[in-house]
Amino acid sequence: MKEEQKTEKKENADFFKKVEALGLKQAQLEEMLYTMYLIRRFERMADQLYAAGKVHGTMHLSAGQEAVAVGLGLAVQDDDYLVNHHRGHGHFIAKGADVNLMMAEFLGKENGYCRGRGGSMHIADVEANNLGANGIVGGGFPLAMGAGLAVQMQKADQIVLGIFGDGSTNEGVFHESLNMAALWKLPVLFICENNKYGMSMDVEQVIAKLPIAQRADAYGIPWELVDGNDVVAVFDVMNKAVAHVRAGNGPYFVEAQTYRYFGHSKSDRNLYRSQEEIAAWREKDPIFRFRAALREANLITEETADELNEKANGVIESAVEFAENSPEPNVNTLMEYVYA
Amino acid sequence: MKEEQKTEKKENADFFKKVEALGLKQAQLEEMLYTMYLIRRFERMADQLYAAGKVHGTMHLSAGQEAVAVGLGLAVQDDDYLVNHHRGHGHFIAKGADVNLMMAEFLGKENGYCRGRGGSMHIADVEANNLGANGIVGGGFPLAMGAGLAVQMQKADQIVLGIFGDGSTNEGVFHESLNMAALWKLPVLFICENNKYGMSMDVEQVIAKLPIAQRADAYGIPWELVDGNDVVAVFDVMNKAVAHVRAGNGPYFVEAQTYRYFGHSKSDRNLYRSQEEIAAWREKDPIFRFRAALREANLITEETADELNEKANGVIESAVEFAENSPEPNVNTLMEYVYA
Amino acid sequence: MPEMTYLEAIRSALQYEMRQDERVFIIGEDIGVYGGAFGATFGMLEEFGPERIRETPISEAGIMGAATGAALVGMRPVAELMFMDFVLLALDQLANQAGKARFMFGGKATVPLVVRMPGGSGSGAAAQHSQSLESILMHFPGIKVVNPSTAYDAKGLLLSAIRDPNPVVFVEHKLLYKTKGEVPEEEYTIPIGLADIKREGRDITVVANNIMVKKTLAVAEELAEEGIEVEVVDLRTMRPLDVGTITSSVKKTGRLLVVHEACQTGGWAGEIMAIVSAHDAFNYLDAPMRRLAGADVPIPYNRLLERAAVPQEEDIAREIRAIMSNKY
Amino acid sequence: MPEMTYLEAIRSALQYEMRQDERVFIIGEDIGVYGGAFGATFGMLEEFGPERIRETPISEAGIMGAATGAALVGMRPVAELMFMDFVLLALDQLANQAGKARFMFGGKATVPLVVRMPGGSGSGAAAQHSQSLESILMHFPGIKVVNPSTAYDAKGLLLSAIRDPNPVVFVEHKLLYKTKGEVPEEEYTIPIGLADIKREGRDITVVANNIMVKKTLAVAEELAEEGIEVEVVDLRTMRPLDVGTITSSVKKTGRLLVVHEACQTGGWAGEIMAIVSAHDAFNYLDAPMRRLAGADVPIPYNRLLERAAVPQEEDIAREIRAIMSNKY
Ligand SMILES: Cc1ncc(C[n+]2csc(CCOP(=O)(O)OP(=O)(O)O)c2C)c(N)n1
Ligand SMILES: Cc1ncc(C[n+]2csc(CCOP(=O)(O)OP(=O)(O)O)c2C)c(N)n1
Ligand SMILES: [Mg+2]
Ligand SMILES: [Mg+2]
Repeated sequence: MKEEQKTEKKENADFFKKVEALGLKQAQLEEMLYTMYLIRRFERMADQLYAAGKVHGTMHLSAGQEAVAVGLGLAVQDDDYLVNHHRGHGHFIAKGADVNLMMAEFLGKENGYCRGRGGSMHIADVEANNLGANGIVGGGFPLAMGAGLAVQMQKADQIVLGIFGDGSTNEGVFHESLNMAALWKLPVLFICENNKYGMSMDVEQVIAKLPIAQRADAYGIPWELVDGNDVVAVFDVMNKAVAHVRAGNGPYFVEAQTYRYFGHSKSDRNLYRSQEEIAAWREKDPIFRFRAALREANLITEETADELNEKANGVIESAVEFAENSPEPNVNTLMEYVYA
Repeated sequence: MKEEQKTEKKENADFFKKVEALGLKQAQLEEMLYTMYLIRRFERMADQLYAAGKVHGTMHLSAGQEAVAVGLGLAVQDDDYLVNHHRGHGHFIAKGADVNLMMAEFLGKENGYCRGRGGSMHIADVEANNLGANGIVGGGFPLAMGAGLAVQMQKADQIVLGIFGDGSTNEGVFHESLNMAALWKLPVLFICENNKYGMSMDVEQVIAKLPIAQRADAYGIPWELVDGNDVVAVFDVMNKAVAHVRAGNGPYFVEAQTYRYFGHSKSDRNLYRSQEEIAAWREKDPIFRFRAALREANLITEETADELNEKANGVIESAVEFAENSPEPNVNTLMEYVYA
Repeated sequence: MPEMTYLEAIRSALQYEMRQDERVFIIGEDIGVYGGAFGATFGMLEEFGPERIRETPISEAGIMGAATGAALVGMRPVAELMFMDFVLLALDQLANQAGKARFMFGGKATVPLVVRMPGGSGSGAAAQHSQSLESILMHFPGIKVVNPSTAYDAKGLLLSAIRDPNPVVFVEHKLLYKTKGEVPEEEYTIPIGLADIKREGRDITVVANNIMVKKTLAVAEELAEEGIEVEVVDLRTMRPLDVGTITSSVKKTGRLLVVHEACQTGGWAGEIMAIVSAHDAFNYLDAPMRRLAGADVPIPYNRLLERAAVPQEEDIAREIRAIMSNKY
Repeated sequence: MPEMTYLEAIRSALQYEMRQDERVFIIGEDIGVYGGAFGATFGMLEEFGPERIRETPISEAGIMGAATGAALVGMRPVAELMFMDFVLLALDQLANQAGKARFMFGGKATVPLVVRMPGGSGSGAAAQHSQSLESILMHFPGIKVVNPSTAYDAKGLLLSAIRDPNPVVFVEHKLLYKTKGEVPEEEYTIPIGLADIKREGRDITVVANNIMVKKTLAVAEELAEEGIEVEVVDLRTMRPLDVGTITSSVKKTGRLLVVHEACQTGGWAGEIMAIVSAHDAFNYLDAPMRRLAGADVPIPYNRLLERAAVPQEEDIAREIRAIMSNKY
């Protein structure tokens, strides 16, 4: 056997063992792959709709980062609270949001999650404990902390998932919120999606000391790094982190290292990073990797994998149809929903 | 020899050696004692003037914390920049401010440092590179950082002294400013005067992980703790810190642990701390300790020490006279000094 | 009816509502043993404990965001900012988050919170502890702004504010804390959005808020002796404004003076004038509308300058006399 | 004279001043290779290097404070906030620190800084990226607020702003960036505090700022055909306001409409009315003063709602016709 083949075999065996140890069933694995496809399809479609002039406004796509959302989504309860940031489509989808209503919101329609008022950057579903995405970088830190305070006072068993990017950790509220969360042992899981850039600024250029997660030390909050392009590793780490938080031990901080493929937003000329860098990350594509691992471990067939991808495709296409056929908000309702 | 006496002898010898090693001359030592008296006298007088109804407004007295101001004052250049916080009388005096003009400002007079517009909480002397005290807790962090940026761009050899309390380190700008200062290696010496309380809140109650100074780690900023009631120790640590910063190595963080005797401000009922605690700290009084150490090491006579105290007393009394004889601002000048 | 200070009335409302609604809690700096910088929560720690009298680090944005997050999850937080000036540290959380969440989320979120803050000058606290910033807070949709001038109004409005399903800014004035008035022990509410005619008069309408109501009432007594009958409209709520009461009063008197302590430029006096201009009250004006406002300076420390920087009784009297005699 | 876009005019001023004054530097997020979210500093990194095109972490309060601290020490920073909405994160540093330092320190400090920020809706960026907040910024003493509507004014005012010894807020509008006009290559300045009559007219004065000037000018052409001659006063500076130009124009036309995109309640239209009321221009009014302002809602994402939330040309035309025909 050639050396390469041996390593591969070993990796496959490892993958199999790991998946087994984590108690992940076949159906779950397929669901994970499917959800990653669904997110990727959503993001690609969003990009196309934008290019086709059907979307007015900005958006922040998470293609390349799907493993974080999906690994997390599987590790949490349906009724855990989610405080999201601007690059949030993936987390919503992974936590079970209806892509029809998301797509309708993306197109600004009346039956979108926010009746077309919020758009891509503010998708929320408060009834489902999805407390919304935020257009203010870092704006979610104190909200997540405050939600955690409420949950603690209510003696509920939910936890709060606070999701944010590398760049956001330079906002002052990061510091204020982590300090309070630690002081009061609030049930908040802080999840840093480090995709290497905050818009165009490389983490090395804006964060005095790396890894970002070590900042949690300053508050005595335990932290962990994880390969954000390895969905099983993400699930594993999130599982432990969630258990820690749910058990009442206070906050936990996970940094998932990943990468986004699309530009930061519509105005991005992509001048701050090289094509080589993007290509290198594409080699580590989370969906491709997971699918390959499942294949090698004989946990899925090519046919099933293709079917999942196709299914995702279909769901997104019908979401677009749903959204396009949805009504625009009535202009006469402009003044509604400002006050309760 | 009794055990106690031995320890004392040993301490005296240590003190002597330390003072020598630091190159502190007799005159400097006397100056240090004198300045500590001067600050103490200023603060006591401020309290008396307030009690006598001669001051309208609030103030924050630093009696008990004199060693930090004086140890720092001796370690810096006259033209280093000072960004102060609300409890700032001591630092100004130690850096050579004119107590007449300070007292006039305290009484709101036209020839006070700020023409009576600023008062106790906003004393500044921009010409002397004293960039002012701040009424916003933490408000000085980014100002100190920005001043450091200017100095660096101007390739000047000054450094910036940013002074602040324990409680202020919970403001978001603390985090933002330390990160930027570290990233850009700015010549800023961060000095945390930890007097155990932020108004009424004990550091243990509001800071998730102690010591405060360890927060500097998160940015890769070197830090050190010092007994803030030991003026020689403060001088020693500040000396090193100043050298580090002035040499272009970037920021440095010193936490001096000390205690304030008076209430936080005029509205303080002192319910959050015990008389025993105050008494215990009075045992460690920085002036008393320094004077005793000088005496034991035969570096000063009782007479000289008393004279310095008397001299300080006299200077403060004449400052009050100066201030009381100073004119009030002309009400017709109300609209002046808003714009340049 | 017992007499209470404005400060006690506030405490009484907080106590009442915390006793009957478990979701209500207070969050802020030094609100426990210290009782808050002005003593509003003094003694409450003992009754309600540290969970519900939640003392925080010095982190105003964090406090505001914590309240907002907790409100989104079903609590009814009452945040305290020690001085109104510090709202500038928390304004993103207040205006961009708390104030906009409901709208951005299509009317599906509710943010029932109160944020109390003392404003105003007169205590010698200088430029960063003396501002009156209600004019800027009332500019943000999604937020209500309440502003009582008496102990009675303070209690009734605070109870309404806590029960309101929206973010409500509750503005107090340092110099009113010790003023006294009759205040029922029991529960009562004053609706948010209703102005109150604190004194009827036929000659001129003075629209004022918080401490300026008190000053204007004193002046009105004095002027009554000269035969000038001043109608004093206490706005009580800055947002939503009570357009009806304002315009009816102006229609009745034909003259308008707006008095506020907030700095003149960009202050809310203009809003009142814009409202009058937009209604037929404008056609009833017998004289140009006037305003008397804080000078366009940061509040000075010196007490003479401080006093000169905001309207005093003699200024109000002078201004009213000028309008009445067409000498402005 | 070459044609330039508004965006290029801004860049041209920045380049000019950085070439001739070493103390000037730019500080903000993504202003280097990216060139800023809207491209204002695009290409400048190459000429001026990373010291003077100082890219920062995402820390708006830190940026504002860094600029203030540097200004106190003799530099002339030009800070960029990526969106005007984010000024709410930096307002303590802007209003409580930069704006008050000089006064608090008895006139002995100087804070020469500029902070640029694009406001306004129309780009589908929704509630937290579309606000027009000049009304609140102009309320703070110690700060100047500038607000150009054309490429020409943008360059001339930005040069003045950088040279001004005070903190100057420089408000841009996203939808103006691509508008073009003739702009001299060479240096010229436009004084801060002077309004500009962009179109003379005898019938009605419209006071407007930034993008509303453009919209009003279009409407004025249309109405001229109906025989209505609109005088368009472009404020250009929001603080200090050019009282003389405003009041003279109202005296001439006898009618006033104020148009702004900022939310109506607490918006600056009231300030203009208060000024007119305080001057004898009030006595020349032939009709009540009116305002047309942004609706009191957060800016919606949906493009129809977004459009409906702020004054459009048809709204301006309708309002002017109503005033002219006494039907309001
Ligand atoms: C307070 C604030 N500052 C700046 C921006 C502009 N902005 C939007 S996203 C972004 C980058 C955020 O980086 P990061 O937190 O790493 O998230 P990512 O976009 O990489 O997912 C910036 C600067 C903003 N929306 N809010
Ligand atoms: C932003 C802000 N929040 C709160 C206050 C009220 N306040 C003034 S001093 C102080 C305590 C500050 O504690 P610390 O930083 O430890 O300084 P110390 O007073 O102990 O010297 C507080 C809460 C303020 N002035 N500014
Ligand atoms: Mg990122
Ligand atoms: Mg302290």
